[in-house]
Amino acid sequence: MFNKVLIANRGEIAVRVVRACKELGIATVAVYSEVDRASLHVRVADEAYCIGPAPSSQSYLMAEKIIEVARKAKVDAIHPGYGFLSENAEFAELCVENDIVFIGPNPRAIRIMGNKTTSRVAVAEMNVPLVPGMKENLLNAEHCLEWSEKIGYPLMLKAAAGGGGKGMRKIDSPDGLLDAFRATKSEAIKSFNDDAIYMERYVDRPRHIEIQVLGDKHGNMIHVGERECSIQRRHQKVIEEAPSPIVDEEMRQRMGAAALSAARSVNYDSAGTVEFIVSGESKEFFFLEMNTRLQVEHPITEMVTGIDLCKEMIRSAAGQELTIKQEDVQMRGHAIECRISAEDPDNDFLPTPGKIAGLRVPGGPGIRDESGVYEGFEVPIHYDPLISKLVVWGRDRDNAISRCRRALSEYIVKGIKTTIPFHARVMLNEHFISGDFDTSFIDTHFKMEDAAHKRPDEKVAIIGAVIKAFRRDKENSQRITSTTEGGGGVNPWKLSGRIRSLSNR
Amino acid sequence: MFNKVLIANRGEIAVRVVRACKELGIATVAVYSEVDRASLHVRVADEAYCIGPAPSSQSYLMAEKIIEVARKAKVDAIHPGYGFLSENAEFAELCVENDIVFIGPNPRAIRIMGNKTTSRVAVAEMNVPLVPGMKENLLNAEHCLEWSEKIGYPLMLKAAAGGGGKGMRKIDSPDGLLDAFRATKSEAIKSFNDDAIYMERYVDRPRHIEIQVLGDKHGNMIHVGERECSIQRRHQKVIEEAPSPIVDEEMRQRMGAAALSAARSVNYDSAGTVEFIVSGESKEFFFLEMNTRLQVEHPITEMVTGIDLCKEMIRSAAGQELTIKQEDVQMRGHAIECRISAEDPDNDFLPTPGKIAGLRVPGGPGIRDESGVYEGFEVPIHYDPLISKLVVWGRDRDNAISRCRRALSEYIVKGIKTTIPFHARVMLNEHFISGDFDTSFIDTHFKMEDAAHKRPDEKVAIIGAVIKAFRRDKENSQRITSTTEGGGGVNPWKLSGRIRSLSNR
Amino acid sequence: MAYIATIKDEDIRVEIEESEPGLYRVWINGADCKVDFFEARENLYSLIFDHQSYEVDIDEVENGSYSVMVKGDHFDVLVVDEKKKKLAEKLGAGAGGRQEIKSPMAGNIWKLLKNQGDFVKEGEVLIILEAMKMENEIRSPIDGLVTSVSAVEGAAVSAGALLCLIDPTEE
Amino acid sequence: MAYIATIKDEDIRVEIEESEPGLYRVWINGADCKVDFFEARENLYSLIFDHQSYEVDIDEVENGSYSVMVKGDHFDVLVVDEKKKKLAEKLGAGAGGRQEIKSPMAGNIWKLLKNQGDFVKEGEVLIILEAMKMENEIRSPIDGLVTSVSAVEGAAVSAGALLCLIDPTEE
Repeated sequence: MFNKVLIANRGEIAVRVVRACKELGIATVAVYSEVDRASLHVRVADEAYCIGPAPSSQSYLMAEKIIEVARKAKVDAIHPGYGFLSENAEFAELCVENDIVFIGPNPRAIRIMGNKTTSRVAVAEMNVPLVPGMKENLLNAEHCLEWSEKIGYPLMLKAAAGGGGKGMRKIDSPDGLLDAFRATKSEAIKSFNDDAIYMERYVDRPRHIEIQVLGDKHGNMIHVGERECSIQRRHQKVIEEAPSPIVDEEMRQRMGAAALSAARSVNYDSAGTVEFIVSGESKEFFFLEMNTRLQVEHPITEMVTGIDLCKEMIRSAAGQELTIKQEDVQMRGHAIECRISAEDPDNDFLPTPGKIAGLRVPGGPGIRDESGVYEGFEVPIHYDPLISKLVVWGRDRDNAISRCRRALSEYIVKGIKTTIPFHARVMLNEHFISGDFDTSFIDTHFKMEDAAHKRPDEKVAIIGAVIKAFRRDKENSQRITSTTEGGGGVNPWKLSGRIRSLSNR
Repeated sequence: MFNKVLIANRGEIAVRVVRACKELGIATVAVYSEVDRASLHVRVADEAYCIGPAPSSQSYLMAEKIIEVARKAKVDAIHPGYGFLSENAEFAELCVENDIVFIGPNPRAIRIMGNKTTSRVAVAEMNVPLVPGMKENLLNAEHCLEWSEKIGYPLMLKAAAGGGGKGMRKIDSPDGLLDAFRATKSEAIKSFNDDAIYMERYVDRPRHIEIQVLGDKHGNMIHVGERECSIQRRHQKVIEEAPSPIVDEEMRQRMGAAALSAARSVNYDSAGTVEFIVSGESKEFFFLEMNTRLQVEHPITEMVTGIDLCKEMIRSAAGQELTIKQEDVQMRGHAIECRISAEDPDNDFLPTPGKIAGLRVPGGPGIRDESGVYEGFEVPIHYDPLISKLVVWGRDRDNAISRCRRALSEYIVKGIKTTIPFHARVMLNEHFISGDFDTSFIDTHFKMEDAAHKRPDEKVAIIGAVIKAFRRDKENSQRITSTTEGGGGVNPWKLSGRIRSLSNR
Repeated sequence: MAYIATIKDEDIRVEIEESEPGLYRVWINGADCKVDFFEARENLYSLIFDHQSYEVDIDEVENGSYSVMVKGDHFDVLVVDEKKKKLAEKLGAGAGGRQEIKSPMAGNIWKLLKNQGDFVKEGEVLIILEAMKMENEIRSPIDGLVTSVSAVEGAAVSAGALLCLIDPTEE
Repeated sequence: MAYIATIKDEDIRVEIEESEPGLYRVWINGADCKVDFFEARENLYSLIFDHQSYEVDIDEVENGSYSVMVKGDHFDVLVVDEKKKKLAEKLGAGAGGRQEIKSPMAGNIWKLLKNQGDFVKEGEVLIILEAMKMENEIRSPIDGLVTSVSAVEGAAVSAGALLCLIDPTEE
């Protein structure tokens, strides 16, 4: 096992990895940018090195600088977390060249899975289902008509260079096809500077469901169940759960087998995730991509399976064999993760960097707090707004939801606005509760339903505010009195006037 | 199911019950003594009623007063928590008389199990093993000799009215028997005003292991595994774990069957615990007593079985059938509970009531915080010193211990001293780690071993203190300077002298 | 003492007196209630009234303007001493006029889309602010003329910093 | 600047200077280290030196007397300006003398076992204090004469309150 590990990340995931290392008896080295001196990951690690200015391009993305620290601190391995250098094959190779273990898969796996085209080719060879569509690009209008007959309606036109939900268009019937062909092409060149587009089947009521896999360097590989990640806002996951409300054991095994095939196509040898798009109607599933790292949402799988993915990933990187066999993997109960962000849900999710003036984290049964912040911490403007994850376990989905609601009601972050109230409202939403949703839920259904949501405690809010105003006014008038009494030569009238005007600002 | 429940308790257990009710969609009513207005249980409940002055005899033990509030608030049921009125059969009857459900077993079960003699008679009839010994009291020296031959050495002399570890004496050989007989008798009359004593076999290397049972009003009853509670300080449990390091599946089933027999002897119909004394040598187990309430340490059973005991107890009181069958009960992994008290472990566990100036609760995987306090709360002097419970789950005992160590290292309570450092040291103790201990461990072995424990970070402590002193001195001298500059007519020398003397207090 | 609380443009008259330290009698919408008001920690209060227990998070954002959170719902409440309000109304509200565009958060000025002297429409984007890896558009609240721009492209700004001024125009 | 830090009766000389705000150079036991000292919250510090990161909990109990917690271990450190210490030593330590018995915690006086005028032995119980359902014995630190008792049976006392005075006697 390793003696010392460097964590090339910040925030909650760096804290998560430090905790795993501590429990394994491994010393930890944190790296931090100049604005992150006060960050929690620096405080909990055994060692800490400053690696440069705030912008990540000058700090957390500086591969050479991180390797330099790793050599200086004499670490055995580097854990990249997620984001930053985690899916950078060159960085993984640089580690190897410097005799440092990269805690993640082999660089070839990262490289192949990091590219849409190569990954689709690789998994197709293993007979992993892909969304039916073209492998080449559309040449012209005729080509477009020809393929539309093969694929059928509704269909999707997609920019080859697109991503993150941009450069896509759904076509319902032949009527608008050619206009849409031209419009998508022109959009594509505007957005991605590349007018290549292709055609794919439209997946009805699409859900995003992913399978967690775990491999070692001895050729062992298991899958540890699925995660439902369809609750997204602008193509960003915000709430995840395990298991999925629409996946039964039979489907789980089929998806698991497909995920293992996909992973085997690149000799996968670490923790990773195979993402699928699933039709909410037909329950057909299609390969989307593979993430060659620990995911933000890994804790929900840990909660239901009892497997510590982060520790297993470290053990496997150290050359140990997996300690779990496929037949030992059992899901118990239901887990939900709410991503708590420094964003204002009542103001179009505007980022809210700033100082956390007060913090109360929920407790009690079935609650897991994965936080990267603390009371008094100043959330910096330079990095993503995720400040913590609330992970909840319950005996079944209903119990998990009611517990999540209870936990959110205990959660208090003062000083900055967060997405806690947003999550609380989702947990009360009928569609969410019934499990009947797809990836468009938040941006369409929820928004509408949420606007109608009742706010029964207006009276309490008014009374609270009035009492606070009254107390302030009383305190001010007392301050005037006492100052006057003790103030000696000062003219009380003048003073009173001054203080009043202050309190009226 | 109930619409509204009153919780006749305070502190962490009241918060625990409020949480269970919230998750079940039940409204909650808190009661509080005059000093508990600021208590967490008042803040988290939906309603709150003050029931009297600080001493519990005038508030939390006032059965009539609590019933009055229950009627006024129109609750369906009362949950007593543990302590206070939880094992008071008269209170349970009073509830029934007032058409309020008592969330606990039937009053007869409370009454029989609340008395050493009647409980032993009841369970003996069901063939539950008792420590071999006399059922009557010793008449005289001859009687004593006669019984010593039947029981054999080592044996115990015990005051009939004793309890809590007082009025007991171990005898190793016939030599000292008669002297001990007289001494125990005289001690018994002094301590308990009753000189009745009896003889029992001495259980070698005694461990305290208990079985959790769960019953409903339809005659269903299951056991949900054991808890190891041998880590005690002055006969008070301080650390509990599940499963026990010495109980295997076969023994668990035998103990479980004995516990069910004991519970059946009183038609038990709620959550309860059957305590056994177990010989660390022979692994024989003997009935000690039955606690007819939810225990402090119930969360560790919840962590390993996934069963929410508190919710099940409420459901069963509402007349629902148990939702779990015996064959569905499965233990997964290992859980440890550390009782965090407002006591100073470096000063003979002196109570430390006072204000919690700062609080950071551990987070991350496998951690459960069961707290009754918050930052800014003033721990009152009137109640027991338990402020929270740290509950940790791991895949196996080793993982649970290393995780517990990690969690304790994150746990910070400022303003008052707590037992956190004590727990951290137990988690490093060889005997504890090996599982080789009995109920005398803390008061004998650990004390000795702990005294020798190394404190490697003395240098860090010195440097920290010196920097803090330096910063204070610098700040003081700057204050002098700036006051001087802005101070106008004040003589700087005088001022400097005044501030110096303040900072030297 | 009487206050006017304004919530979602509705004015509500609230009378209040302190009966004991921490205990208040409040008249609102004709009803009379006794409120036990306890500051559990800074700006976080435990309220008990009619034996109902609430945790209420109350921040005074500006003088008299409160941001209140009860059970996950957020309320903006403006509280003004009734006498002062009447006085202010007598003096007249003061014209709407010039708009000060302030930064809603700390961040970096990514792009300045409008310059001094530009006419803008209501809802038109003036400035793009970058924070936490996201671009945030700052729009004009009115039709008007940009009379001054203090924001500088690439510079960091704190929350509340003045970015530019817009004077209303009539087309 | 030089300080004498006293820990478990051992005096250690520590020199310190501030190189930049929050950065200190410290000489201790002949070694020289650079310390990055950051107050993460009141009385809780993050120290980084030689790239080692520590969370250190430091409370100033009385002037110059620090209660320090590092990784679960508790240390009592007395820090005195070297010059002041030398001066104090010159003036003589001042006789041990009269003992002020103070309450180690808040609680209720359960029993007064000694009264004014009683002779007591070192270790003898003077007072039993009740707090949190436990009885706590307060013992005499010396052989001596109880010269005054301010504690009253049944009364509540706060932590640090004077309970009684004991003057040393020579048998």
